[in-house]
Amino acid sequence: MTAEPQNYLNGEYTIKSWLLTTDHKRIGLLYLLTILFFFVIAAFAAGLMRLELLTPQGDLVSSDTYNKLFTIHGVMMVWFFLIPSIPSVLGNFLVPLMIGARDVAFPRLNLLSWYLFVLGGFFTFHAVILGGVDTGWTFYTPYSSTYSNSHVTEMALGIFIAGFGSILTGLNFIITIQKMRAPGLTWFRLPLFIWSMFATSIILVLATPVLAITLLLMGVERIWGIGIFNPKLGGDPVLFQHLFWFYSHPAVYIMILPGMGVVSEIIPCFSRKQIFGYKFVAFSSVAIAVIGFLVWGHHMFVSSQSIYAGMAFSLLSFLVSIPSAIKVFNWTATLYRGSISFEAPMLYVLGFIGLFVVGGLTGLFLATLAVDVHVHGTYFVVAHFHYIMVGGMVTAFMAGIHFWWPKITGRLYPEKWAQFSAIILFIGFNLTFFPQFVLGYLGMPRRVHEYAPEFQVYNVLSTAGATILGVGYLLPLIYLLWSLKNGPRADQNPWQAAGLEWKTASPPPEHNFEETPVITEEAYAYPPLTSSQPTPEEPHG
Amino acid sequence: MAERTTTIAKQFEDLPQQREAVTLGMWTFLATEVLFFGGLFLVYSVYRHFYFNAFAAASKHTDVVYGTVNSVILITSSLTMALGVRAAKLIQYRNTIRFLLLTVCLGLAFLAVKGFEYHKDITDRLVPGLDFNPDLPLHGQIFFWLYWTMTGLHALHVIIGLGVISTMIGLLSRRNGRPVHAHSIENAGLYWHFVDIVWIYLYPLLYLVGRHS
Amino acid sequence: MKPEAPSIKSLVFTWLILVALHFSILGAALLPIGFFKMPLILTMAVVQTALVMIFFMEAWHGGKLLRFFAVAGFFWLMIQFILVAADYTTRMWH
Amino acid sequence: MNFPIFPKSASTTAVQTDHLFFLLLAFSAVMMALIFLPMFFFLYKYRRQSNADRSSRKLPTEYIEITWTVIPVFISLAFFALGARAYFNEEVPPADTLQINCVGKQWMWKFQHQEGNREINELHLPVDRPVTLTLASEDVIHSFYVPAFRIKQDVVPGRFTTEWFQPTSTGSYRFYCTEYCGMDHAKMAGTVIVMTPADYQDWLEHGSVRDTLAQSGEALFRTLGCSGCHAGNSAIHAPPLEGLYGRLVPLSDGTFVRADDQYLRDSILNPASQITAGYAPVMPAYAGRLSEENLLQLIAYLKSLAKETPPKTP
Repeated sequence: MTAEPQNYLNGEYTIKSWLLTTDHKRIGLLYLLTILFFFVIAAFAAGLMRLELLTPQGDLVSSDTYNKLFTIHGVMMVWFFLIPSIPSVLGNFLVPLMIGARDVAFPRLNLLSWYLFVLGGFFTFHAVILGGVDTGWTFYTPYSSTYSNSHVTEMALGIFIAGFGSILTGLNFIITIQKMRAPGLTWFRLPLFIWSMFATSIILVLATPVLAITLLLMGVERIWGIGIFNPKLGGDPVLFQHLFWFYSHPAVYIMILPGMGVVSEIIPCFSRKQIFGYKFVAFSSVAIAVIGFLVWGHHMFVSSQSIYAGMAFSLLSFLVSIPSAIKVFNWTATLYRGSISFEAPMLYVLGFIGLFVVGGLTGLFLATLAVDVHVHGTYFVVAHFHYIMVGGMVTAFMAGIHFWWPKITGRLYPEKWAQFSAIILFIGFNLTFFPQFVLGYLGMPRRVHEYAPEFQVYNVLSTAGATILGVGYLLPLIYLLWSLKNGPRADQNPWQAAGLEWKTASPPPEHNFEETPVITEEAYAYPPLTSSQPTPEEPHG
Repeated sequence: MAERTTTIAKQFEDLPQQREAVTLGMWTFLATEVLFFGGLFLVYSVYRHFYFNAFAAASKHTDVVYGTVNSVILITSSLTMALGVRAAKLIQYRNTIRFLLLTVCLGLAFLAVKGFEYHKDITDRLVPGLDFNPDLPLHGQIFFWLYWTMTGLHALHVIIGLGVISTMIGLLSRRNGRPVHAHSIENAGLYWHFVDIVWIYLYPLLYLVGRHS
Repeated sequence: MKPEAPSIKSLVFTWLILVALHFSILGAALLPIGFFKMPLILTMAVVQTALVMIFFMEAWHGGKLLRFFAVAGFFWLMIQFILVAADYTTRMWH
Repeated sequence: MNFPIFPKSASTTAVQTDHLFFLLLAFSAVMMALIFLPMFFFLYKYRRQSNADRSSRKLPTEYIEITWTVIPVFISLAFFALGARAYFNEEVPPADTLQINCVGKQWMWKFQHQEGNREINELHLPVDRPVTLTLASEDVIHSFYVPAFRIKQDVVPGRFTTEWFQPTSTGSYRFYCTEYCGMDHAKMAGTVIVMTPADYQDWLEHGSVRDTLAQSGEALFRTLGCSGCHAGNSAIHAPPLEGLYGRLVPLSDGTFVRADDQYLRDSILNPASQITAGYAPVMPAYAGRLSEENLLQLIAYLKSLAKETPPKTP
């Protein structure tokens, strides 16, 4: 083995050096391992649910078990996988590198965030081991606060604690992006990933406290045995929904905005072109973050909320679709007159756009009041948000992991395998979730373990798709692990990409840059493509 | 919250950058606190709108004397905190310690008064769910549920604030310790003033509803 | 942000106004002035908040960015209040 | 296995919802074409191996951006307006509908018709007549959903909600609970049976029914002791209930409130919260002493008194 130059991975090997690290790159990897753990549990729960739904009868698991499975799946996927996925893993790794900083603004706080996340995860996991929770991830009162006989309080405590981790991560990014940029790196020279992380951090910081207080009120009500969401005391259960969705709708944008940031990095790189409409893409992230706070009531169109409030929320929900549409248009326009190659990250990104467009357009169906009355609480909604969160966010996460894998590990992954599994993922995903749109319009309610026989054919299709999707997730896990030892070594910039993170070694040294970089050009300054000659093939695996 | 290093932390270029980052970080944290308490105020407002009369009737059972005394104590402690921060900026560490100690005393006084008040509330049977005073309307329980939750969370913040200030005093009075950055003390001050601001709203909403009739 | 410190006089003066406002609030609460009572009291509370933020917390000394952050939390809270109120005040319309 | 692709459509609401749905589908198809056709074209034409002209071209970026921002805004507004109009129609019931009470509890649906007939997890209705369900919950939030009618409404404990629809063809249609409500949420379902008016009448008459809804309410009114005070000749001064429903009631704090179902509900369960002007707050609270079903029966009785004139109090 040739001697490697000193980098953040090989400085020290002790467990202590990892558990007490304040290096943002190592913390990013700690998050990666942790969320992988929760992803596996949550995916396993999903697998069991899909198996149960093969037949209309509730024959594999009891209704109680099924209810606990979808709660585990929801809670772990939302709070312990999706929300920390791109922000805490890729965000932690990349934000300081992309802005030319030595670390985030508050490195010890960053480590504390991870510990809070792990502690929250511990309580949540412990609640599952004790017997689980059967409220669904939404914890609607009064079921959660009064009627459920499961470990609601402990799971809520876990989410509450992990929430503080989120808040501190968001705070760290906001200050880092505000104050730690390298000389010359003005706002409009920032990579779009940074813009989207900034927008995400605003949501993390301003929405998560409301979740914290909501869960606190619900928990106190449960412990005290009496409370303000309890109709027996004159409380209004719908008020809980207002508070819950004030966080949980913006949380959807926590899940999708970073994915959009990843896409905005990868498309220019594989088209060898400056992104089209930089400022519009940048401001659309901020617009999504802000308008995203104004639309939560569209989860409550049939909740007995005032119909006039429903109309206001419907209008605002239509408006929030505009900035997302602008992004898709600009990504498409970026391809125009580019020099496009189809390595795995690009394939994942193209898959992302396909799935996100379907998810976004079906979002319009749900924003349309009268249609929502029919499809609310059915599989149509399930399909819609999986298209956004799994089709969107997880696909973007895969794209990002592949794109920055050489930077993170210093190794190249096997390209052919990666391309193959990107395609498998796309096919499996569509087969799993597209039939659910049909099921939803047919009227199959969500959160049921048995259903009318006429729905079976679509459920069988969906379960078949889920197995393919499972392969699509398992394959990368295998070949990425394999590449850690056996992949060819990556040089500083295997994709010939623009961006500060590629101007340092792979893996980067502990302090990121040998000397503080000075920035004189815009983001995505790819060399102009003047001739009609194709650019030379790049030397990589 | 603050990186309480006495020199420049390695991730920063210079002291002004560090100071600005730390101050901005504290303000961002306070914004999250605004939304945290804001959720409670929202719940309060909704039920006040629903049960206007019950809230007025229930509020009369709070002890306005304790509440008023505590308000004055907390406002005064904000002054001593501001004076302490001022002294720290002028590098008068002895004065800083004095003012911070005064602030801690006032904070403890606040908690003591709160303790007496809670005791009185319990003997007056104002705890919802536990043998609640039957003279009060049903929805008065919602008022008192919120009263306990809001003042309880506020008191928790007071305790945390006292912990932070005491830590600062400890750091300042270490004989051989390196000097503490003024911005660390400033941040403790910001937190303390925020706790004061929360009380500014709790006081009229909990103690003064329907006082005149 | 300059390392200048505020004068003792201004701090003490702020405190005096705060205490005065505090007793005005108490006084207003004891008066039978009906509908305008709560708005009046809350206005005074907002003035108190502003005084604490400006003179004690020096929110206005830290530049535009700091001012933005100081106000952002309250702004988002306002969004929440307005939209929730949009529900509760219009439920009975039809 | 059968292979349904579209749900049965059996109400006036279903027609308008489906129209909107198809409009949205068509719009989505157009949008997907507008995004994916150029995308595939670019991906093919500008693939790295091709010889396409890649020299940079000055595009009027600002105009392009404004175009694809503003046009979607207007299209969105149009969809919003259509959706909101249809929503208003399906949320606000017309006058003079057939009133049926529906109580959701873990994990069943109970219905009671005006004539007194009761059913569980089954609901018989006449065709072509607007129906309003008054929904109440004994425990947690449920949601009453009939896919063939395209209507859904949450059933919130502590409050009545309503849901109206007009069935347009006879037949059986499934209904579900679509708000997760605990262990047997999946089993909280049943069938709506839409019949011709004659069959419905026939069905009503063949039920083993003693009292109509209002009569059951009147019986409760006596057994619970309400009549002791609220009867015209009572010694205790209590507000008369004849002609009350739908009227504006003056309250002791100077405000007025409309005596609707919700007001009656609140006044029975927790009378102290709204005292009628001129009366002492002496009525005991009935919260926790009445099931939702009984409450609905009492209210039906009070509604039946709406047309009577209150006796002159001495």
